[in-house]
Amino acid sequence: MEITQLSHYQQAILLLAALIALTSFLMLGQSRLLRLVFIFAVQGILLSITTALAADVLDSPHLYISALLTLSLKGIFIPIMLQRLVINMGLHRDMETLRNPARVMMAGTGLMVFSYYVCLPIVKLSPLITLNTIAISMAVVLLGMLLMITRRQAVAHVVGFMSIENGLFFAAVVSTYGMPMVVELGIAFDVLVAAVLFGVFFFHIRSSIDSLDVDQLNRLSEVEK
Amino acid sequence: MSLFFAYLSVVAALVSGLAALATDKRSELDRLATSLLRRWPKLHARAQCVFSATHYAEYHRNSLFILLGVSGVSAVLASAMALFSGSVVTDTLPFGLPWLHWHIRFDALSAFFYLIIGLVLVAVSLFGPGYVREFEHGKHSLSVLGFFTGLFVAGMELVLLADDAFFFVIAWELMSVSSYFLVAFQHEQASNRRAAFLYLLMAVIGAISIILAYGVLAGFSGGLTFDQFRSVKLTPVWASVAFVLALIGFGMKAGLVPFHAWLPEAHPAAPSHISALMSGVMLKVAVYGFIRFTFDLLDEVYWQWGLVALLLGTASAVLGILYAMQQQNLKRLLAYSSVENIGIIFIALGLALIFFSSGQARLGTLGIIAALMHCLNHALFKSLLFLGAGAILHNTHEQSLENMGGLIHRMPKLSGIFLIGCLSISALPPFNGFVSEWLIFQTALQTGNLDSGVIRSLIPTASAVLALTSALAAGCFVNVYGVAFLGLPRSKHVASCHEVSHQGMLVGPAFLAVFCVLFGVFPTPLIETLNVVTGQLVGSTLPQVSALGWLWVSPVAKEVASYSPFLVLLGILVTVSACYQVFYLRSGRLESRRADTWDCGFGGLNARMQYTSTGFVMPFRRIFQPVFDIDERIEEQKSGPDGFHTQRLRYHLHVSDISWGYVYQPVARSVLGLSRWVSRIQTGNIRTYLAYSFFTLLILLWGIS
Amino acid sequence: MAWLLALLQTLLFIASAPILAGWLKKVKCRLQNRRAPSLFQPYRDLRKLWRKEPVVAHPASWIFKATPYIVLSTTVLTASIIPLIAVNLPTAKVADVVVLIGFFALGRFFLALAGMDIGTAFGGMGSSREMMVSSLAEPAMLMAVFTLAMSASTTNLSEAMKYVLDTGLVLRPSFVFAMLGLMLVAVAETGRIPVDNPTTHLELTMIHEAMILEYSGRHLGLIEWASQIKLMIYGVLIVNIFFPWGIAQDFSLRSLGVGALSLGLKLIGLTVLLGLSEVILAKMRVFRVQEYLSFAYLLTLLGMLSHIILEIQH
Amino acid sequence: MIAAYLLLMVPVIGMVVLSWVNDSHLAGRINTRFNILALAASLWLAVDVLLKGPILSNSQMLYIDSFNVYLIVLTAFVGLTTSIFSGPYMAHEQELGKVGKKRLRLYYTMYQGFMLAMYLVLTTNNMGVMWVAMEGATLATVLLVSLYRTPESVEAAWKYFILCGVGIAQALFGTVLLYFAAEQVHGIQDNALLWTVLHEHASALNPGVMSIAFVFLLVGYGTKIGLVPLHNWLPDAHSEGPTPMSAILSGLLLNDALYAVVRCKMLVDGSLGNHEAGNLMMGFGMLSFLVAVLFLHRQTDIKRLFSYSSIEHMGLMTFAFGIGSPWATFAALFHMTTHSLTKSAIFVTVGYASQLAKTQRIEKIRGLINTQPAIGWGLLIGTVAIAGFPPFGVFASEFLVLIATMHDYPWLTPLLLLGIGIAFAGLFRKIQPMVFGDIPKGQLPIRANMLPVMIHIGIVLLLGLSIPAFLGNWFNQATHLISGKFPL
Repeated sequence: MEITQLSHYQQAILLLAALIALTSFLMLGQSRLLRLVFIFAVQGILLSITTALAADVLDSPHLYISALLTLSLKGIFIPIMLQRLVINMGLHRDMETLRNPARVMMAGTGLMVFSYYVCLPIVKLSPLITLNTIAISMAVVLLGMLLMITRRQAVAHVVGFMSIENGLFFAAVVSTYGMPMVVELGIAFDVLVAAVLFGVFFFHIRSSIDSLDVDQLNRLSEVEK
Repeated sequence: MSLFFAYLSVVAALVSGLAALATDKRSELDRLATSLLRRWPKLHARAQCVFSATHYAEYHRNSLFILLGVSGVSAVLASAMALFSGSVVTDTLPFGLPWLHWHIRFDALSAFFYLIIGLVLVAVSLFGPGYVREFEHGKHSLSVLGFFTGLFVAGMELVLLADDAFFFVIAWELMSVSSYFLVAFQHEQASNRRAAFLYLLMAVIGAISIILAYGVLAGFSGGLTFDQFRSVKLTPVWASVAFVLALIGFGMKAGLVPFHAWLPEAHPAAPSHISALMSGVMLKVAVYGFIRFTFDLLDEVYWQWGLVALLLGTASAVLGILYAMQQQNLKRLLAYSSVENIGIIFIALGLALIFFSSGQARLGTLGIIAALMHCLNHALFKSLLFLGAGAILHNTHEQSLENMGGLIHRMPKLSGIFLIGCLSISALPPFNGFVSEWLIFQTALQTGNLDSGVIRSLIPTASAVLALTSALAAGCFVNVYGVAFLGLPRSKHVASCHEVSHQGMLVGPAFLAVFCVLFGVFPTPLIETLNVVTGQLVGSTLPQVSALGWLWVSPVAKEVASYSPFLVLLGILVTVSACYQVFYLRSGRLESRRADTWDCGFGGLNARMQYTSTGFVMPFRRIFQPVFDIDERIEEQKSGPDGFHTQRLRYHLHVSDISWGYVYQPVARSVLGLSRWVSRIQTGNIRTYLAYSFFTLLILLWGIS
Repeated sequence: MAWLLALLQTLLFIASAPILAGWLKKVKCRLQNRRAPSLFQPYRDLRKLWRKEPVVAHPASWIFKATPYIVLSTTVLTASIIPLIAVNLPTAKVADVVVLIGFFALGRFFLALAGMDIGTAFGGMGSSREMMVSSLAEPAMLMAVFTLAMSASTTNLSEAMKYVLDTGLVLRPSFVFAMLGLMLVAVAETGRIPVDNPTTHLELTMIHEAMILEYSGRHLGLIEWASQIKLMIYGVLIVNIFFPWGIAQDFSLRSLGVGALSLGLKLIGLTVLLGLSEVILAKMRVFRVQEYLSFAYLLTLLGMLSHIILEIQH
Repeated sequence: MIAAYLLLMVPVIGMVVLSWVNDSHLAGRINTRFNILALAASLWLAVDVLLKGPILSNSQMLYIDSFNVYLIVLTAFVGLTTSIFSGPYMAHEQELGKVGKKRLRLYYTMYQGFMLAMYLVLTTNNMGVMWVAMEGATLATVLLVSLYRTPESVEAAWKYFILCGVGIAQALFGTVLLYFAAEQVHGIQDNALLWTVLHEHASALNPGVMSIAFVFLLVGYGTKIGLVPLHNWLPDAHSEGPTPMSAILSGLLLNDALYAVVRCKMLVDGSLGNHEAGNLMMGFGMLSFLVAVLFLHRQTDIKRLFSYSSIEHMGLMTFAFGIGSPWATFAALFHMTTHSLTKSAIFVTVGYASQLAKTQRIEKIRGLINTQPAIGWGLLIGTVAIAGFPPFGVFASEFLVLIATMHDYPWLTPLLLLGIGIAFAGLFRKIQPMVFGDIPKGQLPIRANMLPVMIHIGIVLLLGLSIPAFLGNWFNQATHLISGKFPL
């Protein structure tokens, strides 16, 4: 069923899905931590908007609560906490020189194509156009992992982890019109606790190896010395 | 009824094990006894003296070995009843998996091996108390030794009773684990620890291949009990796979050549009475497992199997005795000679397999009977020799032949018994070793009836090697007896030692020696009982055995071959007494005069001028040189300005087993190399770990779409 | 009656053994153009030794004193088993050829122990070398027995001889090889020249003599007698198995006489052959005995293979 | 059904109470009391299931059947015995100054939090709640790994957190796809995530979606089980955290992750019909078994050695569940019980051994039997049990796995033969010098409560000899549930 026959709301959802995919792409290319956190905040806000839109399209009331939850949690609270952390850790000035941004970008596009290829059988399942947003959500998840693999900064890892959570939440909202309420709350609670723990860990890592560079964490290796 | 005694022997062994745990619990037992027996004053006093500090150790030690003795006696009774009645008793115990309880089966074959366990156990229980006193004030508590001995004996007996794969392997590995703890009993020496580790490693690999062999049968029969295995028909390919796995599994435990390296390490490490049990009985339980698998569970045998068993047996026999000769440590020598005797047993089994596969049922039965008889004989004289070695170790604290000598004057009774052991193991006529070896030769001599020319030419060569082995065995044990017991003592300890004080340490080996002579002189009754075993196992017997009366043995037929050990013994005794009469009594009773030995006039003969055991076996080392891994060097320490005169000459000789170089080290190196290569994936960098999980996901997704 | 005849035959056997030794001595001296002692000199030596007082070394144990009796009795028992002049005697059923090898092994075992009992280098060296020679000789001997057993399908000596008698004069390559092999083994086992020199007392060369160096008096007499009987046993074995013609099949006086006569002639011929070989050959170095005996084994192996390949119809 | 709710409430109250208790000795005892209550509740629940068969709570949130009832009792029991061990152990650690009072409080609260997560995973019927509980378990233990604040423990905790976080995220994506596939089926609209409902309509679920979902779930929960390509966090987390934590981590968490994967496999098998899910699990299982076995030879730290042994055993269990034949499934269920009992007992003895020798390095721990026979013999018997020697239970399951593999996939058996042999060699080569030999100077026996070890080894010995009737038919029913046939 072509995009043209869709109602405006569904078209809006597709647009927002594309925007979310764009934000995870942008995150791949960022070298400054502060901007990375900012883009993550934008992604959170976009996600909450899509949840709100989906709520009134499918008129399921509990989606409004989860939209609000996502906005407050992933849109505002976590980005601010990360920002304050980066600033008082003094990391906002140093620039992480990405080794080969071009290759990472190409890998990102390859991932996008791959996840679409994988989700093909799902999409053909039913005429619902919104289904191919599942491919987008899988792409966001895989891009989040790629971000964690390519960056050396611990904060970047946290942001990558959170963007994976966003991708999952997006998939839940889009494909199944929201998980049951109990599960929503549970996931939100877990993400919150994870964020708090990340903060705690930054101080521990800082005190143990006085830098947040992940590659220096390799005392526990068994390779033949 | 026979099953009752079988259970009694297992329970007695377990109780002796548990009783051993009470070695250092004297005070609690004392309090318990006094409180319980308050009302009967007589018993009360008795308990007082039993649990008193001085006597407790003695009573406790004796009670352990009395329980083992009870287990041995009831084992002998059980086997006697089962063999004479020829009945098969089956039962199930409420242990094991919910749908597969432990199945028990006590038939003639298990009964025969029960007889072996029983006899050796009685001897060990007589020998034990005297020998174990030495360990009391040692570092290792007696409770560990007693507990695991009880478990070890119970494990062996349960293996013989098992009638389903699950219970068999449980009992099998119970036997291996408990003997591991016994080998590692004196674990302060690093060599004992290494021996124990190698022993358990080989036991594990052996057990797994046995499980897989049963797995093949279970795969096709759907169940795990031996009755289901017996009814299943296997294709030749699968039957051969099962046979090879069983040969590897049981061969590894029995000590066939490629897998024998653990045996000479483990047996000397264990206390002597345990090495007697291990060498005499545990190896036979492995042979029992092999016989049960090939002749009972597999319905059809092929001649290729027989050939493999024959070749492995011959290799084990000749290599075993060649390595035995090169050992200085007495217990290592006896362990290697066990490898030789196991080789001989597998030669007999190989012949039996070949004859069965070509339809000669009677000759096959002769082969099995020869193998079973050699199992019994070897159990008897090998335990006798190990107990003898233990007695020597107990009195002189010497294990190496280089420091022994002249023991015949200081320990006359023990040397007499040891001599009977040496004579039987060298397969000399009136003794039991000769009868089983003679039967094996008779089986080999019947190759005329086979059709394929190749086997007909291979079997004589194998039996020629067997003849070489028995001659080498005679040479080896002349060396052992000559160096250890005869001539002049080579060290202070040996010179000052005295006869074995504890009576039990003489009665035990003497008990075995009596049986060695008894089965040597009257083998026919034994072969008749073996007929019962083969009748149940393969359905055919040897009718002609006592054709010439019960004094004679004529395995195949009256005119083919016959041998009457009793008449041979009678002939020797008559001639000896005749010579004694004629040359001593009639010719003036000339007493022999004692004088100095002939020393070519130089004078001053001392112990160092005697032939040591290394010297004695030097010709064999030079002749069979490629078989050994010899490291022979002469270190010369020069002195003086330009190194003219030599300060000191040191001759260094070390003969080691080639199987270490060709079999064991390569395997160990490859495993360590592989693990070093694999450990590269644990790099320690979190981003590589994330990459692993990322690519696993991608590959799987790509795989399923 | 048969048992009495068997006893008589044994007595005849052990009585005539010294004569054979004497005859061998005479042949060797004649070949080396020396004056030979009389045929009955061995008897005089034995009687002298039997009456002398044995001297025993201090460290010697009861084994040293018991060994002469055991060695002699095993040898006498072996002699009683081998059909000398008549076949199917009752004693023949008591043991077969393999048991025969066992008897030799028993005698040798005790002799080697006695050698080591004194605790001097000679005894140890003699026992060690004796054991080496015997362990290399036994496979060859057994292979010869095998060849015999495969064709006669029995290991009982009298049955084998009856089989060879019944089948008449048949030229079997396997029997030829077996006989040659058995001859070489016989020389090694009885300690004759190429392998060991019975007359020498040179420390480094003697094998059999080294073990009985310490013996004296009646012990030495018994052992000398036993070795003479052993020499005759090997002679009789070779002669009666491969050329049994003339041996008595029933117990009539005439056939026994013919049997004794034919045996005497054959033994004389064989002893001449042995004397000739001893004069020609010199004693080999100890570690050359290994090639000698493996050659003997090769011969008997060829015998067995030729039996399988040539003599059996497939 | 009250027992189930009680079971869940006890840890919650425990967490609240323990967060207020300051004195560490008292906290230890209270922790043990709570675990005793939890064990009582689980036994009561077990009796209910024994009498009335599978129980589905009226709000369909909790579902207890023959598969998870014995796991619940096992979790409660191991939790109790480990808490008995952890009381004196942590007090001793506090005396050594390695842990402060505040962190002990955190330790005990998180202990109860972890137990709550475990019970929730086992009892819940809703796949989403199961995911949340699994994530909760990770969060609870991450702080415990870095309790000692050494650089290594912080690094181990960080890796544990990130790797498991990413893994669990993939599992969530799998659950979402599961939910999506369930929604397609018109029959189930509102309660699409309930396992019982999904199990009934398994054949109606779309195979394409289900296979993708299973891949995500297997990789997600596989990270928690420690299957090889995803196992890297496990050795670090086990060796750096406090010993009681590694005992319950390897005893319970791995079991529950495998439980979750098997629940998903049942659904996928229903919908796909072919053996694809089984093949995947067999592949992962065999790979982790062989690789972990090779790692054993190179370990220098005693706790890392036993964590690799856990990976090896989990690999064997995944392989057995992958085969799917009744024998293999029965073996895997039985192996879960015996492995967690033996492994937690071993970790307890290892904890005491490392305290005795004041180090975790293998070459520095010597002569345990001579110094303190209880610890020495405990460690030796434990290693003999975990290496799979008969009188102990682990042997029975390894035996059945070998027989089942020979029955269905004979060409795999040489690999198993090699693996078990190398595993035994690696384990014993390290343990034997530690246990035997003379006492190094200055090594004094310590106050050690070996009761938990004796109970565990005793139970494993009893299980090895004869499996009690009620447990036997639970296993049979669970095997029937999973593989469709009874193991006769």
